[in-house]
Amino acid sequence: MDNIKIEQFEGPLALLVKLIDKAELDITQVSLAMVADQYIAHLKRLVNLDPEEMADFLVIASRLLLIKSKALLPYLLPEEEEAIEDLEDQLRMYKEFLEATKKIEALIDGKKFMFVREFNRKSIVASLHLFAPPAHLTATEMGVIFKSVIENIEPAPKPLQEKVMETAVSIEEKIALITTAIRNSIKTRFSELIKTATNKVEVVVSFLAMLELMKQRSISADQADLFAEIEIAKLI
Amino acid sequence: MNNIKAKIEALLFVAAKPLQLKELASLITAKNDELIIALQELSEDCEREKRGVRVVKQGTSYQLVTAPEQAELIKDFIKDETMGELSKPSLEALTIIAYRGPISKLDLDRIRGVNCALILRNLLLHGLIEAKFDKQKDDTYYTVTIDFVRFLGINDISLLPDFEFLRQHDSLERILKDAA
Amino acid sequence: MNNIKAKIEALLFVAAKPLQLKELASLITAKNDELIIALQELSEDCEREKRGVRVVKQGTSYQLVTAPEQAELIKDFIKDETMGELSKPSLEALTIIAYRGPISKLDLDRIRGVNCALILRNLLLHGLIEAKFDKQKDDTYYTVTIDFVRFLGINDISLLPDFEFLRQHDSLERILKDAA
Repeated sequence: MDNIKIEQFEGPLALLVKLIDKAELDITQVSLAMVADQYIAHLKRLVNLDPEEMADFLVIASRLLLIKSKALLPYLLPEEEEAIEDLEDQLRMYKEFLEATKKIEALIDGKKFMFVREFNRKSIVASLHLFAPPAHLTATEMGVIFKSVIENIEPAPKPLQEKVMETAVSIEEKIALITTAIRNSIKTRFSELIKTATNKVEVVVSFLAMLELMKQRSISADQADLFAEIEIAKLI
Repeated sequence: MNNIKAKIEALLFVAAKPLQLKELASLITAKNDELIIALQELSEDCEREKRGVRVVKQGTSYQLVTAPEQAELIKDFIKDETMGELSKPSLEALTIIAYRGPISKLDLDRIRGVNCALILRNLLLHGLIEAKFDKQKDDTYYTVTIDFVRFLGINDISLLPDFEFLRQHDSLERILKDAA
Repeated sequence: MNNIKAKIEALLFVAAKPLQLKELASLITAKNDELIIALQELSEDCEREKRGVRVVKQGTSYQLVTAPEQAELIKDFIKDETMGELSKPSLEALTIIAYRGPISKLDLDRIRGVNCALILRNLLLHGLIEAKFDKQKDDTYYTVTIDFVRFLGINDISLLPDFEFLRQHDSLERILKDAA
Protein backbone atom coordinates (compact mmCIF):
# COMPACT_ATOMS: atom_id res chain seq x y z
CA MET A 1 0.00 0.00 0.00
CA ASP A 2 2.99 2.24 0.40
CA ASN A 3 3.62 2.56 -3.28
CA ILE A 4 0.53 4.66 -3.94
CA LYS A 5 1.90 8.12 -4.40
CA ILE A 6 -0.22 11.15 -3.89
CA GLU A 7 0.30 13.46 -6.78
CA GLN A 8 0.43 17.18 -6.25
CA PHE A 9 -3.01 18.62 -5.56
CA GLU A 10 -4.73 15.33 -6.15
CA GLY A 11 -7.62 15.22 -3.81
CA PRO A 12 -9.08 12.79 -1.32
CA LEU A 13 -11.40 11.17 -3.87
CA ALA A 14 -8.48 10.41 -6.17
CA LEU A 15 -6.72 8.71 -3.26
CA LEU A 16 -9.81 6.71 -2.40
CA VAL A 17 -10.34 5.57 -5.99
CA LYS A 18 -6.71 4.48 -6.17
CA LEU A 19 -6.98 2.45 -2.98
CA ILE A 20 -10.15 0.71 -4.16
CA ASP A 21 -8.74 0.05 -7.62
CA LYS A 22 -5.55 -1.32 -6.15
CA ALA A 23 -7.53 -3.77 -4.03
CA GLU A 24 -9.46 -4.67 -7.21
CA LEU A 25 -12.77 -3.89 -5.56
CA ASP A 26 -15.94 -2.27 -6.79
CA ILE A 27 -17.23 0.85 -5.12
CA THR A 28 -19.48 -0.53 -2.38
CA GLN A 29 -20.01 0.07 1.31
CA VAL A 30 -18.01 -3.05 2.06
CA SER A 31 -15.02 -2.00 0.00
CA LEU A 32 -15.11 1.51 1.42
CA ALA A 33 -15.05 0.02 4.92
CA MET A 34 -12.14 -2.17 3.85
CA VAL A 35 -9.94 0.65 2.63
CA ALA A 36 -10.82 3.06 5.45
CA ASP A 37 -7.74 2.12 7.48
CA GLN A 38 -5.41 2.45 4.51
CA TYR A 39 -6.90 5.84 3.73
CA ILE A 40 -6.25 7.03 7.26
CA ALA A 41 -2.75 5.59 7.17
CA HIS A 42 -2.12 7.77 4.11
CA LEU A 43 -3.55 10.79 5.88
CA LYS A 44 -0.90 10.50 8.54
CA ARG A 45 1.73 11.09 5.92
CA LEU A 46 0.06 14.25 4.73
CA VAL A 47 1.02 16.16 7.85
CA ASN A 48 2.53 19.11 6.05
CA LEU A 49 -0.64 19.87 4.12
CA ASP A 50 -2.30 23.21 4.44
CA PRO A 51 -5.08 22.92 7.07
CA GLU A 52 -7.69 23.76 4.46
CA GLU A 53 -6.55 20.97 2.20
CA MET A 54 -6.18 18.66 5.17
CA ALA A 55 -9.80 19.44 5.97
CA ASP A 56 -10.83 18.19 2.51
CA PHE A 57 -9.12 14.89 3.29
CA LEU A 58 -10.61 14.74 6.77
CA VAL A 59 -14.16 15.25 5.56
CA ILE A 60 -13.81 12.06 3.53
CA ALA A 61 -12.01 10.35 6.43
CA SER A 62 -14.93 11.02 8.74
CA ARG A 63 -17.36 9.61 6.20
CA LEU A 64 -15.21 6.51 5.80
CA LEU A 65 -15.10 6.04 9.55
CA LEU A 66 -18.87 6.32 9.64
CA ILE A 67 -19.12 3.60 7.01
CA LYS A 68 -16.67 1.44 8.86
CA SER A 69 -18.45 1.76 12.18
CA LYS A 70 -21.72 1.08 10.44
CA ALA A 71 -20.26 -2.09 8.95
CA LEU A 72 -19.08 -3.22 12.39
CA LEU A 73 -22.14 -2.16 14.35
CA PRO A 74 -25.02 -1.97 11.88
CA TYR A 75 -27.73 -1.54 14.51
CA LEU A 76 -26.07 1.56 15.93
CA LEU A 77 -26.46 3.92 13.03
CA PRO A 78 -29.66 3.12 11.16
CA GLU A 79 -30.31 6.68 10.08
CA GLU A 80 -26.95 7.19 8.39
CA GLU A 81 -27.79 5.12 5.33
CA GLU A 82 -28.18 8.14 3.10
CA ALA A 83 -24.85 9.70 3.98
CA ILE A 84 -23.15 6.42 3.16
CA GLU A 85 -24.86 6.05 -0.17
CA ASP A 86 -23.87 9.60 -0.99
CA LEU A 87 -20.18 8.81 -0.71
CA GLU A 88 -20.65 5.75 -2.89
CA ASP A 89 -22.49 7.81 -5.51
CA GLN A 90 -20.01 10.64 -5.35
CA LEU A 91 -17.11 8.29 -5.79
CA ARG A 92 -18.72 6.41 -8.66
CA MET A 93 -19.41 9.65 -10.44
CA TYR A 94 -15.91 10.94 -9.75
CA LYS A 95 -14.58 7.74 -11.27
CA GLU A 96 -16.69 8.29 -14.37
CA PHE A 97 -15.14 11.70 -14.78
CA LEU A 98 -11.71 10.13 -14.31
CA GLU A 99 -12.52 7.80 -17.21
CA ALA A 100 -13.73 10.75 -19.27
CA THR A 101 -10.49 12.58 -18.44
CA LYS A 102 -8.55 9.71 -19.98
CA LYS A 103 -10.58 10.00 -23.17
CA ILE A 104 -9.99 13.73 -23.35
CA GLU A 105 -6.31 13.18 -22.73
CA ALA A 106 -6.28 10.71 -25.64
CA LEU A 107 -7.98 13.27 -27.89
CA ILE A 108 -5.37 15.88 -26.96
CA ASP A 109 -2.52 13.38 -27.42
CA GLY A 110 -3.92 12.59 -30.87
CA LYS A 111 -2.72 16.10 -31.79
CA LYS A 112 -5.59 16.71 -34.19
CA PHE A 113 -5.43 20.40 -33.35
CA MET A 114 -7.53 22.66 -35.50
CA PHE A 115 -5.59 25.84 -36.15
CA VAL A 116 -6.94 29.36 -36.31
CA ARG A 117 -6.10 31.79 -39.03
CA GLU A 118 -3.11 33.92 -38.22
CA PHE A 119 -4.09 37.46 -37.46
CA ASN A 120 -2.73 39.64 -40.18
CA ARG A 121 -3.93 43.20 -39.98
CA LYS A 122 -3.13 43.78 -43.61
CA SER A 123 -5.34 40.90 -44.67
CA ILE A 124 -8.26 42.64 -43.01
CA VAL A 125 -7.81 46.32 -43.60
CA ALA A 126 -5.76 45.94 -46.79
CA SER A 127 -4.19 49.22 -47.77
CA LEU A 128 -6.48 51.50 -45.80
CA HIS A 129 -4.77 53.25 -42.94
CA LEU A 130 -7.00 52.48 -40.03
CA PHE A 131 -6.34 54.20 -36.71
CA ALA A 132 -9.22 54.11 -34.25
CA PRO A 133 -8.14 55.45 -30.85
CA PRO A 134 -10.48 55.42 -27.85
CA ALA A 135 -12.22 58.79 -28.01
CA HIS A 136 -11.55 60.29 -24.58
CA LEU A 137 -8.42 58.54 -23.42
CA THR A 138 -5.69 60.82 -22.00
CA ALA A 139 -2.19 60.24 -20.65
CA THR A 140 -3.41 61.17 -17.15
CA GLU A 141 -6.17 58.61 -17.32
CA MET A 142 -3.71 55.96 -18.44
CA GLY A 143 -1.72 56.66 -15.25
CA VAL A 144 -4.87 56.03 -13.22
CA ILE A 145 -5.67 52.82 -15.12
CA PHE A 146 -2.15 51.48 -14.70
CA LYS A 147 -2.19 52.17 -10.95
CA SER A 148 -5.45 50.27 -10.62
CA VAL A 149 -3.98 47.37 -12.61
CA ILE A 150 -1.08 47.22 -10.16
CA GLU A 151 -3.40 47.39 -7.17
CA ASN A 152 -5.57 44.62 -8.55
CA ILE A 153 -2.75 42.18 -9.07
CA GLU A 154 -3.57 39.19 -6.94
CA PRO A 155 -0.61 37.30 -5.65
CA ALA A 156 -0.76 33.76 -7.04
CA PRO A 157 -2.16 31.38 -4.46
CA LYS A 158 0.82 29.39 -3.29
CA PRO A 159 0.74 25.73 -4.09
CA LEU A 160 -0.87 24.48 -0.92
CA GLN A 161 1.57 21.80 0.09
CA GLU A 162 4.49 24.20 0.02
CA LYS A 163 3.25 26.08 3.04
CA VAL A 164 4.53 24.99 6.40
CA MET A 165 1.81 25.91 8.82
CA GLU A 166 2.60 26.43 12.46
CA THR A 167 -0.78 25.03 13.36
CA ALA A 168 -0.44 21.89 11.28
CA VAL A 169 -1.19 18.96 13.54
CA SER A 170 -0.40 15.35 12.94
CA ILE A 171 -2.24 12.33 14.20
CA GLU A 172 1.07 11.13 15.65
CA GLU A 173 1.31 14.25 17.79
CA LYS A 174 -2.21 13.79 19.03
CA ILE A 175 -1.63 10.11 19.75
CA ALA A 176 1.40 11.07 21.79
CA LEU A 177 -0.66 13.66 23.62
CA ILE A 178 -3.43 11.21 24.47
CA THR A 179 -0.93 8.56 25.53
CA THR A 180 0.74 11.04 27.86
CA ALA A 181 -2.60 12.19 29.22
CA ILE A 182 -3.73 8.70 30.17
CA ARG A 183 -0.31 7.67 31.41
CA ASN A 184 -0.52 10.47 33.94
CA SER A 185 -4.09 10.03 35.03
CA ILE A 186 -5.33 6.67 33.63
CA LYS A 187 -8.55 8.38 32.65
CA THR A 188 -9.26 11.48 30.68
CA ARG A 189 -12.05 13.08 28.69
CA PHE A 190 -12.22 14.01 25.04
CA SER A 191 -13.12 17.59 25.97
CA GLU A 192 -9.83 17.80 27.88
CA LEU A 193 -7.89 16.76 24.81
CA ILE A 194 -9.38 19.44 22.63
CA LYS A 195 -9.34 22.23 25.19
CA THR A 196 -6.37 23.88 23.51
CA ALA A 197 -7.47 23.15 19.94
CA THR A 198 -7.31 26.26 17.78
CA ASN A 199 -9.39 25.03 14.88
CA LYS A 200 -11.79 22.33 13.73
CA VAL A 201 -9.10 20.38 11.99
CA GLU A 202 -7.29 19.89 15.28
CA VAL A 203 -10.49 18.57 16.87
CA VAL A 204 -11.01 16.11 14.03
CA VAL A 205 -7.38 14.99 14.18
CA SER A 206 -7.73 14.42 17.94
CA PHE A 207 -10.81 12.33 17.26
CA LEU A 208 -8.97 10.27 14.65
CA ALA A 209 -6.07 9.81 17.07
CA MET A 210 -8.50 8.52 19.67
CA LEU A 211 -9.98 6.06 17.17
CA GLU A 212 -6.51 4.92 16.19
CA LEU A 213 -5.60 4.20 19.81
CA MET A 214 -8.87 2.28 20.23
CA LYS A 215 -7.98 0.21 17.21
CA GLN A 216 -4.55 -0.49 18.67
CA ARG A 217 -6.38 -1.50 21.88
CA SER A 218 -4.37 1.01 23.90
CA ILE A 219 -7.47 2.79 25.18
CA SER A 220 -11.18 2.34 25.59
CA ALA A 221 -13.70 5.08 25.02
CA ASP A 222 -17.21 5.36 26.39
CA GLN A 223 -19.94 7.71 25.42
CA ALA A 224 -23.24 7.50 27.32
CA ASP A 225 -25.37 9.37 24.80
CA LEU A 226 -25.09 10.93 21.40
CA PHE A 227 -22.94 14.10 21.69
CA ALA A 228 -22.25 13.33 25.36
CA GLU A 229 -18.76 13.51 26.86
CA ILE A 230 -16.40 10.75 25.74
CA GLU A 231 -14.58 9.09 28.63
CA ILE A 232 -11.19 7.72 27.73
CA ALA A 233 -9.47 5.04 29.79
CA LYS A 234 -6.19 3.22 29.51
CA LEU A 235 -6.38 -0.48 28.66
CA ILE A 236 -3.86 -2.66 30.38
CA MET B 1 -23.64 27.80 -51.69
CA ASN B 2 -26.62 29.92 -50.70
CA ASN B 3 -26.21 33.55 -49.89
CA ILE B 4 -26.32 33.31 -46.09
CA LYS B 5 -23.77 30.52 -46.04
CA ALA B 6 -21.40 32.52 -48.27
CA LYS B 7 -21.78 35.55 -46.02
CA ILE B 8 -21.08 33.49 -42.93
CA GLU B 9 -18.03 31.95 -44.56
CA ALA B 10 -16.68 35.37 -45.57
CA LEU B 11 -17.18 36.82 -42.08
CA LEU B 12 -15.72 33.86 -40.19
CA PHE B 13 -12.81 33.88 -42.61
CA VAL B 14 -11.98 37.54 -42.24
CA ALA B 15 -12.59 37.70 -38.48
CA ALA B 16 -9.88 35.13 -37.63
CA LYS B 17 -11.47 34.85 -34.19
CA PRO B 18 -14.67 33.34 -32.77
CA LEU B 19 -17.81 35.29 -33.69
CA GLN B 20 -20.96 35.33 -31.62
CA LEU B 21 -24.26 34.34 -33.19
CA LYS B 22 -25.64 37.79 -32.43
CA GLU B 23 -22.73 39.54 -34.18
CA LEU B 24 -23.37 37.42 -37.26
CA ALA B 25 -27.09 38.14 -37.05
CA SER B 26 -26.64 41.90 -36.90
CA LEU B 27 -24.15 41.98 -39.78
CA ILE B 28 -26.00 39.61 -42.09
CA THR B 29 -29.46 40.83 -41.03
CA ALA B 30 -30.81 37.32 -40.77
CA LYS B 31 -32.83 35.64 -38.06
CA ASN B 32 -31.04 33.56 -35.46
CA ASP B 33 -32.66 30.28 -36.48
CA GLU B 34 -31.90 30.86 -40.18
CA LEU B 35 -28.29 31.48 -39.18
CA ILE B 36 -28.09 28.42 -36.96
CA ILE B 37 -29.32 26.25 -39.84
CA ALA B 38 -26.88 27.84 -42.30
CA LEU B 39 -23.99 27.42 -39.84
CA GLN B 40 -24.92 23.79 -39.35
CA GLU B 41 -25.05 23.28 -43.13
CA LEU B 42 -21.72 25.00 -43.66
CA SER B 43 -20.19 22.80 -41.00
CA GLU B 44 -21.62 19.66 -42.60
CA ASP B 45 -20.50 20.76 -46.09
CA CYS B 46 -16.93 21.09 -44.82
CA GLU B 47 -17.04 17.61 -43.27
CA ARG B 48 -18.73 15.90 -46.21
CA GLU B 49 -16.52 17.47 -48.84
CA LYS B 50 -13.44 16.83 -46.67
CA ARG B 51 -12.44 20.44 -47.06
CA GLY B 52 -9.30 21.93 -45.51
CA VAL B 53 -11.33 23.97 -43.03
CA ARG B 54 -14.03 23.30 -40.45
CA VAL B 55 -16.55 25.24 -38.38
CA VAL B 56 -16.10 24.86 -34.61
CA LYS B 57 -18.85 25.77 -32.21
CA GLN B 58 -18.80 26.38 -28.47
CA GLY B 59 -21.92 27.77 -26.86
CA THR B 60 -23.09 30.51 -29.20
CA SER B 61 -19.72 31.32 -30.72
CA TYR B 62 -18.40 29.99 -34.00
CA GLN B 63 -14.98 29.94 -35.58
CA LEU B 64 -13.46 28.80 -38.86
CA VAL B 65 -10.38 26.59 -38.24
CA THR B 66 -8.24 24.12 -40.17
CA ALA B 67 -9.43 20.52 -40.49
CA PRO B 68 -8.14 18.10 -37.82
CA GLU B 69 -6.65 15.79 -40.47
CA GLN B 70 -4.39 18.66 -41.58
CA ALA B 71 -2.90 19.13 -38.10
CA GLU B 72 0.51 17.68 -39.06
CA LEU B 73 0.81 19.84 -42.15
CA ILE B 74 -0.17 23.07 -40.41
CA LYS B 75 1.96 22.42 -37.37
CA ASP B 76 5.01 22.42 -39.66
CA PHE B 77 4.01 25.75 -41.08
CA ILE B 78 2.67 27.79 -38.21
CA LYS B 79 4.08 28.72 -34.85
CA ASP B 80 0.85 28.40 -32.91
CA GLU B 81 0.66 28.19 -29.17
CA THR B 82 -0.33 24.57 -28.78
CA MET B 83 -1.75 23.23 -25.61
CA GLY B 84 1.28 22.77 -23.39
CA GLU B 85 1.50 20.18 -20.67
CA LEU B 86 -1.34 20.03 -18.20
CA SER B 87 -1.13 18.29 -14.84
CA LYS B 88 -3.52 15.44 -14.16
CA PRO B 89 -5.65 17.43 -11.73
CA SER B 90 -5.87 20.28 -14.26
CA LEU B 91 -7.05 17.87 -16.95
CA GLU B 92 -9.56 16.42 -14.52
CA ALA B 93 -10.98 19.85 -13.73
CA LEU B 94 -11.00 20.76 -17.43
CA THR B 95 -12.92 17.57 -18.20
CA ILE B 96 -15.53 18.31 -15.57
CA ILE B 97 -15.92 21.88 -16.87
CA ALA B 98 -16.22 20.59 -20.46
CA TYR B 99 -19.00 18.17 -19.55
CA ARG B 100 -20.78 20.21 -16.90
CA GLY B 101 -20.11 23.83 -17.87
CA PRO B 102 -21.24 26.46 -17.11
CA ILE B 103 -20.28 25.35 -13.61
CA SER B 104 -19.49 27.32 -10.45
CA LYS B 105 -16.26 26.87 -8.52
CA LEU B 106 -18.22 25.51 -5.58
CA ASP B 107 -19.77 22.73 -7.66
CA LEU B 108 -16.42 21.89 -9.23
CA ASP B 109 -14.86 21.69 -5.76
CA ARG B 110 -17.65 19.36 -4.67
CA ILE B 111 -17.21 17.00 -7.58
CA ARG B 112 -13.44 16.82 -7.11
CA GLY B 113 -13.71 16.82 -3.32
CA VAL B 114 -10.97 19.44 -3.12
CA ASN B 115 -10.41 23.17 -3.55
CA CYS B 116 -9.68 24.01 -7.20
CA ALA B 117 -8.72 27.73 -6.96
CA LEU B 118 -5.17 27.30 -8.22
CA ILE B 119 -6.22 25.03 -11.09
CA LEU B 120 -8.92 27.46 -12.26
CA ARG B 121 -6.42 30.29 -12.28
CA ASN B 122 -4.03 28.28 -14.38
CA LEU B 123 -6.68 27.21 -16.89
CA LEU B 124 -7.86 30.82 -17.26
CA LEU B 125 -4.31 31.94 -17.97
CA HIS B 126 -3.95 29.28 -20.67
CA GLY B 127 -7.19 30.45 -22.28
CA LEU B 128 -8.70 26.97 -21.95
CA ILE B 129 -11.63 28.13 -19.83
CA GLU B 130 -13.42 31.43 -19.38
CA ALA B 131 -15.25 32.92 -16.44
CA LYS B 132 -18.56 34.72 -16.57
CA PHE B 133 -20.24 36.41 -13.66
CA ASP B 134 -23.92 35.51 -13.39
CA LYS B 135 -25.63 38.48 -11.80
CA GLN B 136 -28.84 36.64 -11.01
CA LYS B 137 -27.09 33.78 -9.27
CA ASP B 138 -24.44 36.13 -7.86
CA ASP B 139 -21.69 33.69 -8.73
CA THR B 140 -18.98 33.14 -11.36
CA TYR B 141 -19.52 30.31 -13.84
CA TYR B 142 -16.83 28.59 -15.87
CA THR B 143 -17.01 27.12 -19.39
CA VAL B 144 -14.38 25.76 -21.75
CA THR B 145 -13.29 28.05 -24.60
CA ILE B 146 -13.46 27.45 -28.32
CA ASP B 147 -9.66 27.13 -28.15
CA PHE B 148 -10.03 24.05 -25.97
CA VAL B 149 -12.57 22.55 -28.38
CA ARG B 150 -10.31 23.04 -31.39
CA PHE B 151 -7.38 21.43 -29.55
CA LEU B 152 -9.51 18.28 -29.26
CA GLY B 153 -10.09 18.15 -33.02
CA ILE B 154 -13.88 18.00 -32.67
CA ASN B 155 -16.45 20.49 -33.89
CA ASP B 156 -18.46 20.77 -30.72
CA ILE B 157 -18.10 19.51 -27.13
CA SER B 158 -21.42 17.72 -27.42
CA LEU B 159 -19.45 15.23 -29.55
CA LEU B 160 -17.37 14.19 -26.53
CA PRO B 161 -17.76 10.56 -25.47
CA ASP B 162 -20.80 9.94 -23.23
CA PHE B 163 -21.60 13.64 -23.30
CA GLU B 164 -25.30 13.41 -22.49
CA PHE B 165 -24.79 10.74 -19.86
CA LEU B 166 -22.13 12.58 -17.90
CA ARG B 167 -23.86 15.88 -18.30
CA GLN B 168 -27.17 14.66 -16.89
CA HIS B 169 -25.75 12.36 -14.26
CA ASP B 170 -28.41 11.74 -11.60
CA SER B 171 -26.10 11.28 -8.68
CA LEU B 172 -24.36 14.52 -9.57
CA GLU B 173 -27.63 16.38 -9.35
CA ARG B 174 -28.23 14.83 -5.97
CA ILE B 175 -24.77 15.48 -4.60
CA LEU B 176 -24.81 19.10 -5.68
CA LYS B 177 -28.29 19.54 -4.24
CA ASP B 178 -27.47 17.82 -0.97
CA ALA B 179 -24.34 19.83 -0.49
CA ALA B 180 -26.16 23.10 -1.10
CA MET C 1 -12.40 17.71 -52.27
CA ASN C 2 -9.25 15.80 -53.05
CA ASN C 3 -6.38 15.64 -50.64
CA ILE C 4 -4.10 18.18 -52.29
CA LYS C 5 -6.89 20.73 -52.61
CA ALA C 6 -7.80 20.33 -48.93
CA LYS C 7 -4.15 20.81 -47.96
CA ILE C 8 -3.86 23.92 -50.10
CA GLU C 9 -7.07 25.31 -48.65
CA ALA C 10 -5.88 24.69 -45.07
CA LEU C 11 -2.50 26.34 -45.70
CA LEU C 12 -3.87 29.35 -47.54
CA PHE C 13 -6.47 29.72 -44.81
CA VAL C 14 -4.05 29.86 -41.86
CA ALA C 15 -1.37 31.84 -43.66
CA ALA C 16 -3.44 35.03 -43.99
CA LYS C 17 -0.89 36.23 -46.57
CA PRO C 18 0.15 35.22 -50.10
CA LEU C 19 2.06 31.94 -50.32
CA GLN C 20 4.56 31.14 -53.07
CA LEU C 21 4.01 28.07 -55.19
CA LYS C 22 7.37 26.70 -54.04
CA GLU C 23 6.43 27.15 -50.37
CA LEU C 24 3.26 25.17 -50.98
CA ALA C 25 5.20 22.54 -52.88
CA SER C 26 7.70 22.01 -50.11
CA LEU C 27 5.02 21.85 -47.39
CA ILE C 28 2.66 19.54 -49.25
CA THR C 29 5.41 17.57 -51.02
CA ALA C 30 3.64 17.61 -54.35
CA LYS C 31 4.88 18.47 -57.81
CA ASN C 32 4.44 21.99 -59.12
CA ASP C 33 2.12 21.01 -61.98
CA GLU C 34 -0.07 18.91 -59.67
CA LEU C 35 -0.31 21.92 -57.39
CA ILE C 36 -1.12 24.34 -60.18
CA ILE C 37 -3.97 22.10 -61.34
CA ALA C 38 -5.31 21.75 -57.78
CA LEU C 39 -5.07 25.52 -57.22
CA GLN C 40 -6.93 26.13 -60.44
CA GLU C 41 -9.64 23.67 -59.42
CA LEU C 42 -9.96 25.18 -55.96
CA SER C 43 -10.32 28.60 -57.52
CA GLU C 44 -13.02 27.36 -59.90
CA ASP C 45 -14.85 25.54 -57.10
CA CYS C 46 -15.06 28.78 -55.13
CA GLU C 47 -16.43 30.68 -58.12
CA ARG C 48 -18.88 28.03 -59.23
CA GLU C 49 -20.26 27.38 -55.74
CA LYS C 50 -20.39 31.12 -55.03
CA ARG C 51 -18.50 30.59 -51.82
CA GLY C 52 -17.60 33.39 -49.41
CA VAL C 53 -13.90 33.16 -50.29
CA ARG C 54 -11.82 33.15 -53.48
CA VAL C 55 -8.30 32.19 -54.53
CA VAL C 56 -6.32 35.10 -55.94
CA LYS C 57 -3.21 34.50 -58.00
CA GLN C 58 -0.48 37.08 -58.38
CA GLY C 59 2.51 35.86 -60.37
CA THR C 60 3.44 32.61 -58.65
CA SER C 61 1.90 33.47 -55.31
CA TYR C 62 -1.57 32.56 -54.12
CA GLN C 63 -3.83 33.96 -51.45
CA LEU C 64 -7.25 33.19 -50.07
CA VAL C 65 -9.42 36.33 -49.81
CA THR C 66 -13.08 37.14 -49.27
CA ALA C 67 -15.34 37.10 -52.31
CA PRO C 68 -15.69 40.49 -54.04
CA GLU C 69 -19.50 40.39 -53.67
CA GLN C 70 -19.01 40.37 -49.87
CA ALA C 71 -17.00 43.60 -49.83
CA GLU C 72 -19.78 45.67 -48.26
CA LEU C 73 -20.39 43.10 -45.55
CA ILE C 74 -16.69 43.00 -44.67
CA LYS C 75 -16.53 46.78 -44.50
CA ASP C 76 -19.49 46.76 -42.08
CA PHE C 77 -17.72 44.16 -40.00
CA ILE C 78 -14.52 46.20 -39.73
CA LYS C 79 -16.53 49.29 -38.89
CA ASP C 80 -18.31 47.39 -36.12
CA GLU C 81 -15.03 46.08 -34.81
CA THR C 82 -13.30 49.44 -34.64
CA MET C 83 -16.12 51.75 -33.72
CA GLY C 84 -17.36 52.38 -30.25
CA GLU C 85 -15.41 52.57 -27.03
CA LEU C 86 -12.75 50.05 -26.07
CA SER C 87 -13.80 47.67 -23.31
CA LYS C 88 -12.23 48.04 -19.88
CA PRO C 89 -10.04 44.95 -20.30
CA SER C 90 -8.81 46.33 -23.65
CA LEU C 91 -7.98 49.70 -22.09
CA GLU C 92 -6.12 47.93 -19.30
CA ALA C 93 -4.12 45.84 -21.75
CA LEU C 94 -3.32 48.92 -23.84
CA THR C 95 -2.11 50.74 -20.73
CA ILE C 96 0.04 47.80 -19.64
CA ILE C 97 1.61 47.66 -23.11
CA ALA C 98 2.20 51.43 -23.01
CA TYR C 99 4.00 51.26 -19.63
CA ARG C 100 5.71 47.90 -19.97
CA GLY C 101 6.28 47.57 -23.70
CA PRO C 102 7.94 45.85 -25.44
CA ILE C 103 6.08 43.09 -23.64
CA SER C 104 5.35 39.47 -24.59
CA LYS C 105 1.84 38.04 -24.63
CA LEU C 106 2.76 35.68 -21.79
CA ASP C 107 3.78 38.52 -19.47
CA LEU C 108 0.67 40.47 -20.36
CA ASP C 109 -1.45 37.38 -19.59
CA ARG C 110 0.30 37.00 -16.25
CA ILE C 111 -0.27 40.60 -15.23
CA ARG C 112 -3.95 40.45 -16.15
CA GLY C 113 -4.45 36.87 -14.93
CA VAL C 114 -6.33 35.85 -18.08
CA ASN C 115 -5.48 35.02 -21.65
CA CYS C 116 -5.35 38.21 -23.74
CA ALA C 117 -5.22 36.80 -27.29
CA LEU C 118 -8.45 38.40 -28.46
CA ILE C 119 -7.68 41.73 -26.84
CA LEU C 120 -4.29 41.89 -28.56
CA ARG C 121 -5.94 41.16 -31.87
CA ASN C 122 -8.44 43.92 -31.24
CA LEU C 123 -5.78 46.49 -30.32
CA LEU C 124 -3.75 45.53 -33.39
CA LEU C 125 -6.80 46.00 -35.59
CA HIS C 126 -7.40 49.46 -34.10
CA GLY C 127 -3.85 50.46 -35.00
CA LEU C 128 -3.06 51.13 -31.32
CA ILE C 129 -0.31 48.56 -30.87
CA GLU C 130 2.12 46.73 -33.11
CA ALA C 131 3.79 43.34 -32.91
CA LYS C 132 7.46 42.62 -33.54
CA PHE C 133 9.00 39.20 -33.60
CA ASP C 134 12.22 39.02 -31.56
CA LYS C 135 14.38 36.36 -33.20
CA GLN C 136 16.79 36.10 -30.28
CA LYS C 137 14.06 35.59 -27.71
CA ASP C 138 11.97 33.60 -30.20
CA ASP C 139 8.84 35.45 -29.15
CA THR C 140 6.57 38.28 -30.30
CA TYR C 141 6.74 41.58 -28.40
CA TYR C 142 4.12 44.31 -28.35
CA THR C 143 4.51 48.09 -28.18
CA VAL C 144 2.09 50.97 -28.69
CA THR C 145 2.19 52.61 -32.13
CA ILE C 146 3.62 56.04 -32.87
CA ASP C 147 0.13 57.06 -33.97
CA PHE C 148 -1.14 56.29 -30.50
CA VAL C 149 1.66 58.21 -28.72
CA ARG C 150 0.91 61.23 -30.92
CA PHE C 151 -2.80 60.85 -30.19
CA LEU C 152 -2.05 61.18 -26.47
CA GLY C 153 -0.35 64.50 -27.21
CA ILE C 154 3.01 63.50 -25.78
CA ASN C 155 6.34 63.27 -27.56
CA ASP C 156 7.42 60.02 -26.05
CA ILE C 157 5.75 57.18 -24.18
CA SER C 158 8.11 57.77 -21.21
CA LEU C 159 6.22 61.01 -20.56
CA LEU C 160 3.23 59.04 -19.23
CA PRO C 161 2.50 59.89 -15.55
CA ASP C 162 5.05 58.39 -13.09
CA PHE C 163 6.45 56.33 -15.95
CA GLU C 164 9.68 55.10 -14.34
CA PHE C 165 8.12 54.38 -10.95
CA LEU C 166 5.04 52.56 -12.23
CA ARG C 167 6.91 50.68 -14.92
CA GLN C 168 9.17 48.99 -12.38
CA HIS C 169 6.58 48.57 -9.66
CA ASP C 170 7.39 45.81 -7.16
CA SER C 171 4.13 43.92 -7.52
CA LEU C 172 4.61 43.70 -11.28
CA GLU C 173 8.13 42.40 -10.91
CA ARG C 174 6.96 39.95 -8.30
CA ILE C 175 4.11 38.46 -10.28
CA LEU C 176 6.28 38.07 -13.36
CA LYS C 177 9.04 36.46 -11.32
CA ASP C 178 6.64 34.16 -9.43
CA ALA C 179 5.04 32.97 -12.62
CA ALA C 180 8.29 32.31 -14.43
